[in-house]
Amino acid sequence: MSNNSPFLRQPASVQVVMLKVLAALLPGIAVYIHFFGWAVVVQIAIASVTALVAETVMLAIRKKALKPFLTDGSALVTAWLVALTLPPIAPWWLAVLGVLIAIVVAKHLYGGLGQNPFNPAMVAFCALIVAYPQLMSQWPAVGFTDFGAQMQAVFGHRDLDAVVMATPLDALRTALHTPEARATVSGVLGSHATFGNIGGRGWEWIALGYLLGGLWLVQQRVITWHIPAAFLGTLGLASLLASLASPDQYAGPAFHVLTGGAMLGAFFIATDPVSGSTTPRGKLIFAAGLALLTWIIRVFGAYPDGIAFATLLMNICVPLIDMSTQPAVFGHKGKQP
Amino acid sequence: MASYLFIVLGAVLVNNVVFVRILGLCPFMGVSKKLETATGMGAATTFVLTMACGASYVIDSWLLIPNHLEYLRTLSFIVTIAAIVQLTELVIQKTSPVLHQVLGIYLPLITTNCAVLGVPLLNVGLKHNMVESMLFGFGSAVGFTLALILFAGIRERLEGADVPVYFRGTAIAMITTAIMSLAFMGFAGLDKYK
Amino acid sequence: MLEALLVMALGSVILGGALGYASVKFRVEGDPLVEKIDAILPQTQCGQCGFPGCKPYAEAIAKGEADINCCPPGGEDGIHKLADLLGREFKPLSGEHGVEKPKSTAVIDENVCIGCTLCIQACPVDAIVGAAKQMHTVVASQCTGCELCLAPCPVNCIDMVPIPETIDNWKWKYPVFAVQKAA
Amino acid sequence: MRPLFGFTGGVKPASHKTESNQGGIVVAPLPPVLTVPLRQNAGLASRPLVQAGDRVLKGQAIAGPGGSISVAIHAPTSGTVRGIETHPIPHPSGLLAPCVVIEADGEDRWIERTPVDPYALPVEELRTRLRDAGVVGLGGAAFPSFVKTQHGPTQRIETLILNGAECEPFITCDDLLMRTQAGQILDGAAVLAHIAGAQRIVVGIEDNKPEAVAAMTAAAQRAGLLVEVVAVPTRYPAGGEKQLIRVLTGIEVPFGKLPPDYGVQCFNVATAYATARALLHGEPMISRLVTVTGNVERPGNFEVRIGTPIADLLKLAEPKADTDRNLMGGPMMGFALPTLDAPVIKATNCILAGSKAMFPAPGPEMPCIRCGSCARACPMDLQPFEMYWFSRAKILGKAQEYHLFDCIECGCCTYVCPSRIPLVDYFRFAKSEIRAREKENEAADAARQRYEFRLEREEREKQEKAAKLAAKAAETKAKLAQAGDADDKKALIAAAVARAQEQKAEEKPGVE
Repeated sequence: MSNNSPFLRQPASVQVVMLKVLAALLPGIAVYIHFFGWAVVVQIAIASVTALVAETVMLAIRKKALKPFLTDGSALVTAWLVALTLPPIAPWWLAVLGVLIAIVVAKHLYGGLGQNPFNPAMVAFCALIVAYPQLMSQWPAVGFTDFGAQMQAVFGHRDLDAVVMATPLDALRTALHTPEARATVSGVLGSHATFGNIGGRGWEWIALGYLLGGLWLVQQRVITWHIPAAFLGTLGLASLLASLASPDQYAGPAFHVLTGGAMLGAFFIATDPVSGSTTPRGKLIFAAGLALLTWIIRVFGAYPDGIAFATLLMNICVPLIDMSTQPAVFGHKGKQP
Repeated sequence: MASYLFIVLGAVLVNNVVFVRILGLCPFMGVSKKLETATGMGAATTFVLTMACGASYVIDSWLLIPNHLEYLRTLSFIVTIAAIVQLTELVIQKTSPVLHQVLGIYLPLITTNCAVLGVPLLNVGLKHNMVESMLFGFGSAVGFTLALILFAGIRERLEGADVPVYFRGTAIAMITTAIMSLAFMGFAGLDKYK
Repeated sequence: MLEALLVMALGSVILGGALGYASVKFRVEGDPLVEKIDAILPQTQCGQCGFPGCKPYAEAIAKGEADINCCPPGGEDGIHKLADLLGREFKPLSGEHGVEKPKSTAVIDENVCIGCTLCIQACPVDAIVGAAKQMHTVVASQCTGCELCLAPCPVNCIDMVPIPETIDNWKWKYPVFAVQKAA
Repeated sequence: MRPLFGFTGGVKPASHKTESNQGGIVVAPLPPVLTVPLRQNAGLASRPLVQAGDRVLKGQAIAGPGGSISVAIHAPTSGTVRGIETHPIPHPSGLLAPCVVIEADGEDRWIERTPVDPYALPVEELRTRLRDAGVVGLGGAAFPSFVKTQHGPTQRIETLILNGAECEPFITCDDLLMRTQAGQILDGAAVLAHIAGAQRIVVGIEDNKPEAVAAMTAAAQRAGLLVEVVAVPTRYPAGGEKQLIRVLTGIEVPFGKLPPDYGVQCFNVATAYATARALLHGEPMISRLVTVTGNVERPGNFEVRIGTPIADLLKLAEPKADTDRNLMGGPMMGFALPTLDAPVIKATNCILAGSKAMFPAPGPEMPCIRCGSCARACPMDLQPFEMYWFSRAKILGKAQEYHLFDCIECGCCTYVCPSRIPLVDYFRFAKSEIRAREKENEAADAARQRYEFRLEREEREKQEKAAKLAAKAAETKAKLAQAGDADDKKALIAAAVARAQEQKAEEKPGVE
């Protein structure tokens, strides 16, 4: 403890910040469970336990104090984000591997909390989807909540082909990328029994759950409005313009904003202050770039969702963005009365 | 016109020399500690690589192919590139001595930067014409510069990070490169989309 | 085969010509880098690096003849700065040139001094005043602490005294990183 | 009504003013021994004028200005000078510094006081009097006031701002002074405005001091002065010079510039009061108002002589048993006193007793998560977390690029940090390290010049010597050739003598 001024401190802590983030995730998780069953909770549990074990081991190896870091909640936030981006019926070791990559490689090798230039959960997601594209895109059908069957998929070897299907984003991309299919957006999204027209039936409710939690975080001043607003705005604008130009080829803003990881990304992933931009203007640029890349990768790329890659790509740009968007310092703003 | 754009964009992002083709790692690791030097190195490489691609195309299609001397390709490319690098070095030494000192061993290293030899050879393989060759060279070099500058930005910040002792310096730089490479895989498929 | 030789020869001649022209056109005189290195060196002129003064050491570094870790008065800090300027890796101070010591100034014991002027001749920055057969004094503000005056003194009347901490040169200390200790 | 401009950032800690501003001003008793440090003002230390054994009268100068930015220091009472001794002074380092120690004779006899009519004297004369009366800024920095009334050819002082904001929690000495001495403060301010050539006086007072605002407004109306008394919103650090100027005028004075560059100058209310005492009453600055508060039974404001041991002052307020530290200044910018042996100096505005309960130890310091709370709280619009990142890693150049030196060390960033990082500590460390290095660089430059000069001189001497020898040799040769055999020997001997003399002369070193 320092014996220098200031001697007064506001009661605030990293722990409170992290716990608020976890709490804000709950509404989205609840809806997620409603549509995809309790396997979601199992995945979160696997990830959380792995994260805490990995964090403990790494802290011990690095000879850091255990208590303040284990209780700060940052490892849990990472674990939950990894778990929420995995398919609920992914095998257990996928979650374990993902969390290990996130905690050990993306976080602790860079010095632990606060030092990682890349979002750990997104590093994990990208590594997994590159290594196990098949497993990472096996989502159960919306409404398939048979816990026993899910657990067999997670812990056993039961093939769930019968109930597995692509996410709306994935289905749309695959159809549109196959010229022979002559698919149209309305054809794919409208014809499919389980998909609604907004974000894919079920998905839009999960997105609204995350939106609710996210808005609470803004209200609690844990995050600022800049990143979610710029992200959702840019994503909406890009998809709107494209869908206006060619409604058959490009899905509209409602679909893009409410499907996949868009809402989770806007409020919980892109707003990670450690790996994201920190200046007000930088946040806007960061989020806008993130949204644009997400849309490009979703529409033209080879992967089902673009959030994770876009996040890493923008993480790479953060030092330069921050450097070039430093706010003017008191007295250096140019105009004086 | 659009196809030219695709060549450049493809070379910059989708098939980034450093992150996807894994070429030119030596200067990438060596000259990325400071933003300023990274920019300088990038500029020098861009110049050399664009020139090298043009010159290689000329030599290949006007000298080697008509005379059925394709087996001299690698040799003659190396000679050409070496000369261009030497020229660049002389110019930089005159115009920016500090940059010259900083780039030090790396400037001659552009000669052996596998990217600078690799890209002209890729050009031959891809059957690019003169304009395409130079655009491809330029795009690859811009991709290299981009990689270098972004990497330097991260490294400048990492300098203040509490990285575990055994991972300081090159080790963490390698890991960072890996993650950046992972991120660039997100661009996969973009160049095939027509 | 002949064609191949011709092609390569032609290429060499053209490129060689271009290089020759450029080397004349872009000839560089002098080396501004030496100035930049010299500006980092502490200017004690102590010669611990093995060169007669800071400038010669700077020249040697610029030419690549000397390493950047041979200057004990400059300390780790100086090496960091040199490494930064030259884009080289930092390396710890090489032991053979001496160790980093607290900043000191020379003080002449005026009761013992015999006024031989040897130290005056040794001082590289003329920081010692006095005349023959009269006792000498070190001008503390100008003394660089190079210790070059110690050896020539026939009566060993010069001591290196560390500069004491006063209100004027007191510095705020680096805050202790409390988290390292078990909390 | 003057439009207010506000400033970004800032924090609102609990003000704790009522503890100490309820009672009146208590005059502290005369201690038997007073220790008056020779360094009390920003700039250069004062030069002592007395020796051990000298008898001095109250208000007699015991030290004169030690340079252009320095003021005189006066005996706080009559008595005998015990000597100039090194003694602890109130400084975060806890180092000793030279002080004039006076043993009071108890008579407390004034030197002859000469009040002046400031409007009848030339301005230069007033400045000199201000300097010789030892008037320095009483807000905390103790910068010589007479210097602040001057301005360079490209500068001007139109508006004189009187700082009565007193934004630090706990401190109420300015509040009390404004309530009780509003008239004197405004008289002093008018004199300062006259010296500085200012046309307007604006008084800024935080709106949590309604009594002070009322007293000052009433006094301004009574005196018929062109003074605007403005209540500014209460938000720390509204009383920072730069912040108050911004709030009242909208002008931002950047680092490296001074208020007169923008037509304003800022004085503390207590400084204005001291000016009035010095010029209108002929009383040099020998005492000041000090708030003693915090973990004490009887908090309040005391009129204390400079040189009074802080321990004596603290006793008047009866510190509680669990007091574990004593601060000089407020809880945001003050520092822990290494020892209570140190005396009250001109910069002492508050002695704040603290306990574990009052200032609980913050939780363990965690790594920065770049949440940006500090940037939002920073009244200077800095990015403290970036400055911290590089200061912590001792990459000082980078820290400086993020405007480290614009930091006013107000402590807002540390106050809000959820990772409980002592950010200001890192900034203070980085600043003093950079300053030390700059000094070293200057010394190195000087050494280089002297070394080069020496090399040049040695070279020149060598050449001169060679030239002389050559000339001698030529001369001798010529003589030999001319004189023939007869004078040969003579010439040779003469030449040898000359050479010997030459060498003798050569042996004499270059004398400084």
